[in-house]
Amino acid sequence: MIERHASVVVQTFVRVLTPLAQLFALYVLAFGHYSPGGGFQAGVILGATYILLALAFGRDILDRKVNQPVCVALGAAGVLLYALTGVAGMAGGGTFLDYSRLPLPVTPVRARYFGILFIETGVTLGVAATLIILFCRLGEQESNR
Amino acid sequence: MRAHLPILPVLLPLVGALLQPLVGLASRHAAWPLAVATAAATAAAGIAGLLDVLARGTRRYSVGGWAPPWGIEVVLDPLSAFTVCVIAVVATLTLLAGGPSARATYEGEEPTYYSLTLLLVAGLLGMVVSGDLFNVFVFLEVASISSYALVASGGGPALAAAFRYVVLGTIGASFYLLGVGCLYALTGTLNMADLAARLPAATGSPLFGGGIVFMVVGLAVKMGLFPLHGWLPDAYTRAPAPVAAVMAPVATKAAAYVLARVLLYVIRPEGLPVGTTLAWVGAAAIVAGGALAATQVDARRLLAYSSVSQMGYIALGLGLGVQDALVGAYLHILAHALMKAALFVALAAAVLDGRGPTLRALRLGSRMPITGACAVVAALSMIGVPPAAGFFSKWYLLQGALAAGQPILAGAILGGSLLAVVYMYRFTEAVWFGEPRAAGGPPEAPMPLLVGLVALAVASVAVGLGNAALVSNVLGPAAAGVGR
Amino acid sequence: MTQASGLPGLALLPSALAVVLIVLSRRRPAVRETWSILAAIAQTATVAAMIPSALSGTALVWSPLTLAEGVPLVLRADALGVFFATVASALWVLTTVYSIGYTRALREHAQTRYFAAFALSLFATVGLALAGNFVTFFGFFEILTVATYPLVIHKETEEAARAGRVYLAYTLTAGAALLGAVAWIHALAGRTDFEPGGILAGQGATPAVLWGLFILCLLGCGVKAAIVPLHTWLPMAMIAPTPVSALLHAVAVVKAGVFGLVRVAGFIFGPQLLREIGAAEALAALALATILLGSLAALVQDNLKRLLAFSTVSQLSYIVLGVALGGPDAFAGGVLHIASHGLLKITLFFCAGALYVATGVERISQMDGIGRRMPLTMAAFATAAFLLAGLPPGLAFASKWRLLRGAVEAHAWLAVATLAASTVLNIAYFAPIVARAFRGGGGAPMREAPLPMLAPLLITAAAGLVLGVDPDAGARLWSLARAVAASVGGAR
Amino acid sequence: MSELILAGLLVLLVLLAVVAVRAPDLLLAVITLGAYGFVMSLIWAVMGALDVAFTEAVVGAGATTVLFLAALLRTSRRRSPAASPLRWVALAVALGTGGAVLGVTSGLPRWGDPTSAPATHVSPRYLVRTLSETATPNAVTSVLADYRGYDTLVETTVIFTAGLGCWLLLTPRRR
Amino acid sequence: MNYPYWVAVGLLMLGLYTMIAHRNLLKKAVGMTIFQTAIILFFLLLAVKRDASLPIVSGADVDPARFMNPLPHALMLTAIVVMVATSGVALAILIRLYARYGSLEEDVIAERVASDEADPA
Repeated sequence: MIERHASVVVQTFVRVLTPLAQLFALYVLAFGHYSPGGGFQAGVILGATYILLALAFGRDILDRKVNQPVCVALGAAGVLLYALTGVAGMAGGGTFLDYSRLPLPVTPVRARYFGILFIETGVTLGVAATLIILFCRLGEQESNR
Repeated sequence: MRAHLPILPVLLPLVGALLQPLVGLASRHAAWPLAVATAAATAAAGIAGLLDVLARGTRRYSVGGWAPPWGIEVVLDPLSAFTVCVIAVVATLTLLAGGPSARATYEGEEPTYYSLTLLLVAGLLGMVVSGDLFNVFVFLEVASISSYALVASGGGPALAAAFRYVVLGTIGASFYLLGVGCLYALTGTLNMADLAARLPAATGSPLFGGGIVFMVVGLAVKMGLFPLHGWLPDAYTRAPAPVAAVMAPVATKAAAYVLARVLLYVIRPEGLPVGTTLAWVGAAAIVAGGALAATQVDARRLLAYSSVSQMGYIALGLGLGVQDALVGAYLHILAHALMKAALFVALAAAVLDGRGPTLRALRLGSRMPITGACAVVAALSMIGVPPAAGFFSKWYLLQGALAAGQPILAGAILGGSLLAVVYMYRFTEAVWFGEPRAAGGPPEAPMPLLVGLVALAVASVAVGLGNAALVSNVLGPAAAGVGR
Repeated sequence: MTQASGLPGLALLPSALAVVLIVLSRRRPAVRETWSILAAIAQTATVAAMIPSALSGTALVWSPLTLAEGVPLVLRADALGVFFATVASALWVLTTVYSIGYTRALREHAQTRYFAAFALSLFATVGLALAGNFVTFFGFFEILTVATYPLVIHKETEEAARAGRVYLAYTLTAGAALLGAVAWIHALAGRTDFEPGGILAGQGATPAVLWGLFILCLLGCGVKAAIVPLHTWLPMAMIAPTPVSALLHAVAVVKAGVFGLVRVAGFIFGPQLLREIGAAEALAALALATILLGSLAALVQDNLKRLLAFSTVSQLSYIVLGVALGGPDAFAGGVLHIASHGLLKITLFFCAGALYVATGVERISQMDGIGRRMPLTMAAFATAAFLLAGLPPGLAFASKWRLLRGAVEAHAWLAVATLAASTVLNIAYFAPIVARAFRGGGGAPMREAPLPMLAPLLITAAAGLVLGVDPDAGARLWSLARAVAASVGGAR
Repeated sequence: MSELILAGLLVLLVLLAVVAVRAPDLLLAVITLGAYGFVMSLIWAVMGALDVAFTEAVVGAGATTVLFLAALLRTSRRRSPAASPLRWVALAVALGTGGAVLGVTSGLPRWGDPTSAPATHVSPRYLVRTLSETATPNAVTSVLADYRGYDTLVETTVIFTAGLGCWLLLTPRRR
Repeated sequence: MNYPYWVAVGLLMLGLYTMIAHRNLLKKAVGMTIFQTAIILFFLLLAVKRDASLPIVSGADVDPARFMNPLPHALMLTAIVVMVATSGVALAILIRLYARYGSLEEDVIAERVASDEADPA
């Protein structure tokens, strides 16, 4: 549906913008503790960068860059990371998702800080992968039935 | 592990569902065994949880180590533990039995399919064990979204049904959320126990009435309670056979459970005619659903409308709210799950055998005697012939209705089983004396399907014979003390 | 008094086992039929073993499990239960032998389903005979309904399917009504035990409620008991194979309905209460109407089995009448008539089946001179017919005579008149058949039905005579019947 | 001041919503919907819900719009003008619900009341203790990721479920 | 002064009406989004405290009254995600409906479905 965009300006712009946006996503993820934002928003931005690519270079670039089954698996892995962080809390003798019991060499409160970081990472991964999948599937040109 | 029994019924299917795509990368054939194993483990955890609760009393589990009401707590008491067992066990059997037809339907996509079904199960179980109103909403959405997709995966007409399901389902969920919002605005808490403690002081406010009404309406949509059942018949009729077999028995039960939990254990709407209304709506559902089912020519639609009728029994019992009626409603959650699962699995067998959903084309009996026999057992349970489970749930409901001085509602219960006679008779007659089937194909349904089906049929008789133990140990205590 | 014992449970075991064994040995007919016969004999023996205790007034009780909270499953071998169980299972032995001859002669299809359903029906019949409370009774009552359905539609023709539909529609609707009654009784009295003299008296239920209950029970049992106007399913069900009509529609099913009415009248309401609310009179009136209408309808039938069906309709109401009158004699007579009608009517059905198998004759108009070709069968037919009409020294005479005395004691002159009239009508519809059978048709070669069919019908006919002379011979049926009446204490 | 801005934005919001619903051209409708989401996020920002505003901006205004556009490009922009027979029912339902909610809102605490139940019962702990208990200054993050981390796990699951669902629906299946 | 709630109610009604009354499925989806955002708005309005600031605290002894209520914010973050997820699935279904039946109009699809069920492809 999205044709390869002619303008070179746009393409170079996107080429520059994409890594920056991805960097910004990491920032949003990491600083969710202090400022608004967090894993979810970061994931959306990360996913959006791919959408940008597709807008600029045509969506077949996704087919080249993205292995969709793996992408689905990555999404699952993201959520799994979240869940397993919780299980790790159980292993540490706490209840499910009790980050203070994470087997980390830090104080419980600090451990919670890191726990949040872990799960936010999981969220980012899950959301980004899911968005990419969504876009790949929704963007599919010919409908096969 | 004992300490974590309350959370396991949610955790296991969730992790299992997430593993599916990863394992799927390696092998597609692992999906079904993995799914069945996951469900079985969940069922085992659920049963262990029930036994633990019976032995040591209610278990409250604060997720994340945060005490309620600040954190979210997961509660395993006789009622929730029982419902967990119902959903997990029936899901295990239907996943096992549905395997062959799932392979036929989702050639190559099994990991995705089983991931979604396990997410559905996780969502339902999460609703059941949760002790937090908003948390219930989120799990409700997991269950709903996976069911939307599963129904839609039937393609063609199923898509239209699924879209309707999405629209109505969203309305239902949003109404529930709105109700939660009202109660939150009134009390500032979302934890059920805390809410139950703080509400009595605030029953005067319009937020109280509003909260109840919105929640009840939302949940009524989700449990397919007449006249808000609009999404159900098309969804169950057009969903792929394996999906219907997994969904139909349990999907509406979790919503019914939440309704019971909220109305009877959390808000106790004294002074408001909620219970009475619910009981009469239930009676209407019994009759209307039964009458509609009696006129269907499509076997799946017939079963779908019978679900509308049977959910009416549960609503009736919850509405009456007296001990026996509640016991009847809870027992009917189990009885109906078992028999409806058996019937939809039998239909799946027919579809596998290339025989149509219309009653005329259904004939299984001569070709698949065991499948046919199991279908008959389930049908008898649906009608309420002793000693099948379906009889005893109706028996308790009758006792409840009479004890509550509602002979008319008792009449509705009996009328409902008369209608069940009509539609289940048409179904059974079709199973045994439909027009002769086309030759060729397997002589009997595939082994896994048979195993699951027989287990379901046997269970619906065994539960009937053993109901006294169940009632005196689990359901009675669960119902005690909440009766109005 | 009662005494705990596993015997009542044991009485159910043979038929239950038989169902399984028959299905398992479906490939080998001989084995399959052996199981049937063995089960029937074992069941009869077990039931007979309980007669002495029942006579001595101690009921053996077996209560293995709780059905629902506050509702135990109770099997209780009291006089009435043993009486009915004896009749049913003893006749099952003969019917099984007869069935084997019948099904083989006609090469019936689906014989496994046939024999399995048959065994299940007997399981249910004995079960409801020995049921110690109304819930248990209801359970077996419904099982009986379901188990007999495959037999009704056995032919799998469109007509059979229609008959089956009507049959289920009637009986399951009745089942719902009965369930309502049972649940209501349990809600009222907190229990549903069958107790001589009833449990409803003094529960503070208003007459209106009692009437409501009574009507529900009447609907519930009246359908199987084929009380006019609830009888229409019975003639239609005659589409079933003759042995089925013989045992089930002459003994098991319809008697289960009547038996239920006896239980309701004598052990739930109690004759006292029934009279107080005036339900007894209503029941009696209904019974009288049924007796007359049944006989009149029988007069105009040409199909032999339909005639027998209508005669059944009328004869059943003798029993109902006895219960309604409620005096000791009437009650005992009514109960005894369960046996006499069962024994004689089954003989008549056996004969009808024998005629059909040997000559394909189903209609009376085809029976000219058939007596020459099948003298034994027709002799048995004649005997049974006239004994059933009530001519001495037959078993039916014994029971009807007590009924008559009961009616006289109760000054129920209308009943007396009706009994007399119906005897005349009975003769009026049986005599022509017999006359036809032995008129003309000379020279035809004698060709009886196969022995497995001939023997049972001769035995039952003979038994009808013997028991007529001494109703207390063998199974001591008369003493049992009297014990029942005494325990119920039909006061006047 | 912010009071006025808020009022203005709310008015704008309603206008956009009406346009999105009424627009005969679906493309216009979808784009207006995006604008609606954006204004909504501004409103929430003004109301001090910056996290939600942020999310609504990237998701509500961003992702949703992209999804809608993608869908639109694969379907059709046109819609038949004919009115639905259900519209009176719909009107009744909408009015009924609206009336009910309005009636209920009369019981709400005065808007912005710092002494209302929600403001005083459970939530204060999150603000007071978030630093000491989770070393996370942003109370929203600590509630989202820790105090109610269970919800967020499920929320992520929801997104994944939706992705999986679309995958199942839109992947050509060879039968 | 509760007027913001009235806006929420208005949007709720508008969305609900659209979901039921409009025959075009995409419009239904639009209505659905508006309907859900209205409820989210309702919740967030509950979080507001007069003259309070963002719920990002610093240092000790925090006075809750000076910060917005973070709980509804967290809840509604979840709700927004749920909303998007629902629209995503709805749109996927819608796309396949169009691919199969060549229309987004409810009634058109309905009759084509009917003919479909008469003789399943």
